[in-house]
Amino acid sequence: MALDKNQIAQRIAQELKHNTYVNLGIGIPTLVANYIPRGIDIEFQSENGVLGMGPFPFEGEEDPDLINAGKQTITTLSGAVLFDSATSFAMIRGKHVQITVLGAMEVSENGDIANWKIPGKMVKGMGGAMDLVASADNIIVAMMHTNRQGESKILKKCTLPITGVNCVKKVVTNLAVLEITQNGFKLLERAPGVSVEDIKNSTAADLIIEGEIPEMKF
Amino acid sequence: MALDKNQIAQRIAQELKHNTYVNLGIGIPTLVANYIPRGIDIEFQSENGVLGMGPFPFEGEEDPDLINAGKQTITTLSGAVLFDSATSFAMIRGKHVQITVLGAMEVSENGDIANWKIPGKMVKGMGGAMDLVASADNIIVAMMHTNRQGESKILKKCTLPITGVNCVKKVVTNLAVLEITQNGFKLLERAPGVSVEDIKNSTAADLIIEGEIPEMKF
Amino acid sequence: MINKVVDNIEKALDGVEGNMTFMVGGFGLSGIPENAIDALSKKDIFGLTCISNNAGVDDFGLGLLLKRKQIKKMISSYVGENAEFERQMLSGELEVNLIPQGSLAERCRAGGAGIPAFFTPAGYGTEVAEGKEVREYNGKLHILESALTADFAFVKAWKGDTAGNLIFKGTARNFNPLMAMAGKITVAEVEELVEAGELDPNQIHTPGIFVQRIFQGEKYEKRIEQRTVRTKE
Amino acid sequence: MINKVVDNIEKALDGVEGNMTFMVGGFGLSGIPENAIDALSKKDIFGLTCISNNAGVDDFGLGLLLKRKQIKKMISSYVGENAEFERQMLSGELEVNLIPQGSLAERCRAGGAGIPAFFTPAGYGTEVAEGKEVREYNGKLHILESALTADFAFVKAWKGDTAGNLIFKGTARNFNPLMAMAGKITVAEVEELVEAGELDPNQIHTPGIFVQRIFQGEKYEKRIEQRTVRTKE
Repeated sequence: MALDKNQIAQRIAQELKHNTYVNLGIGIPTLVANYIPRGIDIEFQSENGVLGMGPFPFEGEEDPDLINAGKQTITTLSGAVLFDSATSFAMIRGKHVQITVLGAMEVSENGDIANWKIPGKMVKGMGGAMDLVASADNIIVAMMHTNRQGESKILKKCTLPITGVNCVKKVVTNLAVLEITQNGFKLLERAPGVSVEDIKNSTAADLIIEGEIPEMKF
Repeated sequence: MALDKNQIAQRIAQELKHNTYVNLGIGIPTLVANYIPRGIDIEFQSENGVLGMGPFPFEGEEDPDLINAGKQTITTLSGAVLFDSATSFAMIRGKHVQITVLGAMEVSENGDIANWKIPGKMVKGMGGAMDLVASADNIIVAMMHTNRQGESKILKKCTLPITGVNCVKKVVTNLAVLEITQNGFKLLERAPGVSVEDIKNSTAADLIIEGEIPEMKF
Repeated sequence: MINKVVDNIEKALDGVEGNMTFMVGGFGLSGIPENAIDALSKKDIFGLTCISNNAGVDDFGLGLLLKRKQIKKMISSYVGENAEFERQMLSGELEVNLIPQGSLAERCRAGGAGIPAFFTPAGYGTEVAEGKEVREYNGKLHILESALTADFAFVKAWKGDTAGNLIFKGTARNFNPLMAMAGKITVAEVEELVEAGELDPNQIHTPGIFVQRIFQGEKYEKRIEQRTVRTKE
Repeated sequence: MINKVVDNIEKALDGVEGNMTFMVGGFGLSGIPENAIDALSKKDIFGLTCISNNAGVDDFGLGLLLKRKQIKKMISSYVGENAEFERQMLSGELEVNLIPQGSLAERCRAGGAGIPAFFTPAGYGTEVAEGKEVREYNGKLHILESALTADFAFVKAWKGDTAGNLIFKGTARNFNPLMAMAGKITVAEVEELVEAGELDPNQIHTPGIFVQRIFQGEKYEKRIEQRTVRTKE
């Protein structure tokens, strides 16, 4: 069965290593914070100027001066620190933030990502996404495998204006875990109960499939 | 009679306008702070990271964590602020510091200055001088008119490695106040009792002399 | 000490004119100069270029200026959450220059720091890079971005003193310190204005040298855009 | 929270080797990482490249490493006040790269901030500009300067917490926050180490993300180079 958004987040949480700084994008990526395994120390950065982000505040304790990049009210944990936007992107551009998890509208087999613009329809702006994808060595995309029209978001080449080139390392969708290799998308894992054939049918790009493809473990 | 170092500083103090930020170099420039007229609000910046510098501390109150760019112990005044070296030079390069007063070994008629190196003999480094002279719109040099060998430091062209080009606006020496114009050094004022002829004799560069040259007033 | 205090909002805005370029601090609605924006939205000045990470919402923040069509051009990184903005942009009434958020921040800092241009990897290979110089460093392609400055920068801090020194709170800091550096005239509004000497000189975020005018804002609504909470178990 | 505390100076210096590039914070003798320098001066590592605004004095600060000829190359802005330094430089034993102080600061920040190069007016027309690209901006000539990074950055703060967050005091801040950003491994020593959560998150100068190791220094001499005082009337 295909994963729901929370399960995608849960699977991505397994990718996060002990003692790393992580930036989570808006949407599914935000949910990743709920699934960090015990014993794994992670600090979450939000590009509007906070490191050491904690959970949402209790009702009545919201502080308008304390939000994340999705403009949601947040809290901070022990050891947190606040800073301006230039310092924030110094952390990002300078590769001090080691992992970025973000959503996408399209990902191509050479690791290009598109997630900021649909010409003539939707232009919200790239926000910090272009800086993030141009910087971190480890960029993981969290998204549904297909769009609302049922079309594959895993493509040979992006059709929308791109956010960054050759940057995505891994994609976790409701159907599969894919790694981006020099030769294109390599299928690493299947969602429980989803067959390789199902994944192939939902994927516009070619898939490298070597040996038995295991199911994701939770 | 030629001015002493304190009088040079005193004359330069007259150049400082109300509500300006000023960087004073090592040596004679440091003395300028002692002669700010009443009613003129000036804030002194030191490029190692302080704005709102005050007088030297009273004996026993020296703080090793509070020094100026000459490594001298200092104090701070009300409204002072401390910052890192990048922020300090952002102030300087960004022209927020409006006036720079510094010493020189040579000044040329096109406003070049040399004050950081004597090849083969002395190399202490430029410190912040190259940033300062490349930045402020108003650069005033405080120096003796001649060197220890009696040679003019006011030249057609610098002989020593330069610190900056086309940057000096005014020179105040023990003999004269000179402005640097498009056509070279213009004599503005004489030290009390020093004749135009005396100044000409001590100056290697040509001087533009228009009309009666007044004595400096203190 | 150089005193930066202006008596009222009118004096704070003295000299603003149509067709000027303004920087406006804040991220979303957090840390925006509410009082300056409100006063600007009541002035008959038009043709403005606004540099601001966001464009407010329909009825708050820069949305107030957009509604009156005072803004000719927006230079921003993210402009969702504003239907009127989207309408003006898609209809071509409003010129929009979208740039990556980190580049926006760095370009403002550069403008204030006398750095006319710098290389960044952000945006390489995208629309953002069109017409920009590309150069390889450390095996990676970078584009050359230029500094931004403004006729006026409007920023908002938590506390400030009469010398113009500013302290920000939480993530309301965001672009404010950088835009403060880059304004030819920087107007800072604060929730609490204190005498020079009352703030710890080690703990100031924006040195007063970057601020030309300071005043205490009359009131702050501090609207929350996305109220998200958890419930106590 | 990611814990950055190391138990002792030996663990703090783990991995340092000859021929590495070190950044060393401080201006003059103010804010220098005294404990790290002392320990490095006792190690048999040679051929070092040191990036530091100054070179210490004959018997303190980086002067200790110079005396043992551990340093092959200095990248600095001002190196007066050190006779042994001058001797080694003039005799050609020591390679010296002198750069303007503001460019040094900005190049360290750039190295930490992923900005590989930037334009600055400082040094145009001088020896410093030799071989560097020149470009005109706003009617003024600028030179292209590149980022600096280091294998290790040694910095010194007043207070720090277990998450690596640092607060500096007075002008002892200077280059420390910038070098902290630019070290592949940044080792911070502090006068007082506290638990994470004890420092106000709004008042931290160097976020812990820039610091890989932190320890409380055993003792600080904090030598004054130019004791200048006035007398009470």
